[in-house]
Amino acid sequence: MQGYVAWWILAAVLVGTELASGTFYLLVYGLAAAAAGSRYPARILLMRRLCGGKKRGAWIGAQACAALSDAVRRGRPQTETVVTAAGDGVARTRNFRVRIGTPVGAVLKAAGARENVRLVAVGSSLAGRTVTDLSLPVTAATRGVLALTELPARRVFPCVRCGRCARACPQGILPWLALRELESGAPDPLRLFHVESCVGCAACDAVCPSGIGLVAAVRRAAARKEAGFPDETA
Amino acid sequence: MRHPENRLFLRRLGIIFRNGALFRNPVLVGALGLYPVAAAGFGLRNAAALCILFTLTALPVQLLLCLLGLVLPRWARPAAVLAAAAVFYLPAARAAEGLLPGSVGALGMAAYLTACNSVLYARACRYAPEHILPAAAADALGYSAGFAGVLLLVSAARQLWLKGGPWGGPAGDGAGLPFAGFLLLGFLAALLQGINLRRSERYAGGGK
Amino acid sequence: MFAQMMLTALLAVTAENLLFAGGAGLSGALRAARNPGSVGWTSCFVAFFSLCAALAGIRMEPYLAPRPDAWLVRPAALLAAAAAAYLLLAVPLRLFAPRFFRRHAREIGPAAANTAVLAVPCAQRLFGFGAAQAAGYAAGTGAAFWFASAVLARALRACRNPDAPAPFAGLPAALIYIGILSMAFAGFTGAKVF
Amino acid sequence: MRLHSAPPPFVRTEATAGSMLGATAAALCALLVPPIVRYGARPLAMAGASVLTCLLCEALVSLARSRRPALAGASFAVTGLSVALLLPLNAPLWLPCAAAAFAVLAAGEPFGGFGRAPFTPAAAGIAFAALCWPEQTFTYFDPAQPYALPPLADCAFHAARSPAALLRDGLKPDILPLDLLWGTAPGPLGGTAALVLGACALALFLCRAARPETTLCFLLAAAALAALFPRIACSPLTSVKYELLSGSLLFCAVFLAPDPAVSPYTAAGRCLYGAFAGAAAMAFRRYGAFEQGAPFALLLADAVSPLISSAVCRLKGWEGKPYEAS
Repeated sequence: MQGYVAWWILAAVLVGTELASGTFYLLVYGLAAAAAGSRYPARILLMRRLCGGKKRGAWIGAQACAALSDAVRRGRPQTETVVTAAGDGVARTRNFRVRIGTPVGAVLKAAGARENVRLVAVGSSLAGRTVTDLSLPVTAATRGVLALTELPARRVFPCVRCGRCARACPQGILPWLALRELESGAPDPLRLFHVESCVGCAACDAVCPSGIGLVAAVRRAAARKEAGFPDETA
Repeated sequence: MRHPENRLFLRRLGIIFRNGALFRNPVLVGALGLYPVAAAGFGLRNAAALCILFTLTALPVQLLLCLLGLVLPRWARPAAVLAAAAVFYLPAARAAEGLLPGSVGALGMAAYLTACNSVLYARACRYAPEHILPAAAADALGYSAGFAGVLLLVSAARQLWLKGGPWGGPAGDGAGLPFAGFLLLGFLAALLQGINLRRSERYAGGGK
Repeated sequence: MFAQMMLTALLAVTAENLLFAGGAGLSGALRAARNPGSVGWTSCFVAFFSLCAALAGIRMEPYLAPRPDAWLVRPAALLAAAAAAYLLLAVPLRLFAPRFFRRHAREIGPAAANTAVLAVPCAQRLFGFGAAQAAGYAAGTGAAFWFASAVLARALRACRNPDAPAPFAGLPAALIYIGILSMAFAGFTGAKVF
Repeated sequence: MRLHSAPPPFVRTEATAGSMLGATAAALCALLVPPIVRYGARPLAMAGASVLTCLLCEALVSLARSRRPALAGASFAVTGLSVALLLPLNAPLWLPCAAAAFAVLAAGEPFGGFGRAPFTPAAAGIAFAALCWPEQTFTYFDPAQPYALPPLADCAFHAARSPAALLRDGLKPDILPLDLLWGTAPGPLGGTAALVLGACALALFLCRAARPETTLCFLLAAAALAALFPRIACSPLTSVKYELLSGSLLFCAVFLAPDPAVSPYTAAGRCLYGAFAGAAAMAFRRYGAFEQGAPFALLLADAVSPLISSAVCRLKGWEGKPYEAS
């Protein structure tokens, strides 16, 4: 009995880490499983498709599901994870089943990393983080390693009002509106539409032709909105 | 007069004058009295007539409001300013006509509108009644000088532009239109704002 | 008559837009734009005082026109009329609606002395408007004032963006904005304002 | 291997503001080709002078502000080419230079340059030229007669009345519609070849460098007004044909109206903006002082654009929502 409790705790931890990162998800819905589709951010769109926007479901990623199954059926802890090595810094985009704790550098080496790699990122290509030390280990939550030979150019233009950020946002936020209000110097909290529901997927950042850091702007706007009117706080 | 208190007093008056004339210029910083500069300031003769008209109306109105300051309730001040401008406009227009014959008639609507414009109104309503007479006089002279300076600068530039510039290029017909006045005012205001920013930086640096 | 009024109002708002083409009253509009909450009432006051000024102009003209020194007396008479109009509005408001008056005292005064208001009688004399047309023109001036303030309120926000050079940020850029906008209105009127 | 750190995202969309500007500049260059084939090097000299002036002005401003020149944006090329293409080919060379300098120094940089200017800089430059030097801006040479137009010097020419000027006087232009399509009618350099303009517009829309709704609504509003209130005694269709194909209306609709920096944020707002600009252009043609109304109309529409934006925001319910803790 105690063993089962431990596995359930492990499963919960895995689900939690899945929530924080990863690209492919299966939504356990009764006994059914569904494919997430290719549009980013997959899990939020999947949730919306299956739950109709109501917050009644939860999701478990494919890997977490497999690990959970292994844990419950065979009583085996998760010691391995599948990592995708991608980017123009590796010879070919490949998936590797590696032991948890393997250095990131070893994964890259196996994928045929080029000499002129200048940036290595762990996690999603939109919301991951860079690593400068290749001896860092792969964790159970690591899904992808990205190696790039060129730094992402970040030439920032002012907003060109294309509206792509609003179309990309899975939460229906209008990042341009938040940015415009912030840039006006005196943002009106009531004009910061829906910013508090940002999930930080960075889809707006990726599609912005002006290279504006919209996620940061939306987060600042959310903080501003939470603080309310200056008169209220004063 | 050599008493240190007097010197300090005079210095303060000088600062009031200087602020009105330059650093807190009513047109370039306060965005007041835009109409005469934009619409009528396209020739030096026009500008000179407007300056005389403005100074000779503004000074007595300001002094009168300063004297009435404590007697007059706050809500009645606008009416007093308008009525005083109506009275003092008559000698001012006569004087301008005497100095530059035919100029006031040529100004047309601008003469009407200079008699009581927003510079005069704002200063006479808000500043004069709450300050002593010498300060009010220094302020009136200061903003009159500021207004006149901007008006003359803009007018000189536009007159030159109308004639095709100093190098005798093609005449720019548009310089007589208000938009040229606004554009020149914008650039002058930017210059002044730049100077003011530089000054405040220097003061901030000196205070440390 | 109503059609005449509306047509003249439209004339005041569009082609003869005193505010942008001529620049009259822009100081007031800029002031109102800085405080967007007051725009509506200020426009109403401007319309009221424009009406008063226009009617005063119509009334005074028969006495002023034959005088040889009409060029001298007309502005003074007009200013006196503006003072009277201010009292006409301020005294009853102060007596019967003191709270309203206290809240809007800062807008009524500048509206009475606004150059757009004082320019209305000139326009009325120039075009030979009757009373109905003058009323339409006054309403149009109020609407134009509201429109100008609404445009300028947003222009001021645009002029204070993070990329603008510091010496231009704020008022100088707004003045250039007004200059370019008055170029557009000059496209209607050509090389003349009236 | 030396690794750097950078903030996410690590992948971005291919289309950047710079590439959109580049596509627009390329389309404007394509418009220069027919005049170059027909009249030699003068169109090139005009465009070059105007673009160089823009470049020089931007460089000067960058120097004065002691920042890196923002030249990669190619906005200077778009402004310079638009200004040159809206002026007659026979205009003295200083005219595009003056208009371009005004566009950059007065309409662009005081507000922060590309993406921040509240008015389309090229439209402001042309309006400035029209107001200051109407004679030079609206005198066109007769393309029907063979002239040698020197590339750099002022040219002597036989002036012809453009279709827009004839329409303004209530006369029916005696010009074959085919001439209007191919650009052999008197008019601004880039505004006459309607076919090339249409092709450029299509290319820009297809490669998503510009959005079609502004242009379409602009043209629809202008066409509707032309059909309902024709200026010359003719059938509505003829009126629409002449109004749309004459002067700078088509050029402004295709290249200046969709300027992303000034148009409203939403598609509905852009439609309103385009329709307003189109209607204003026709109003300027009918009641205005000059034969070209579109640049003035665009300035007016630019001023109204923020009002349209906020009206749309209010109608869509994007304002007034309080904080909802999730």
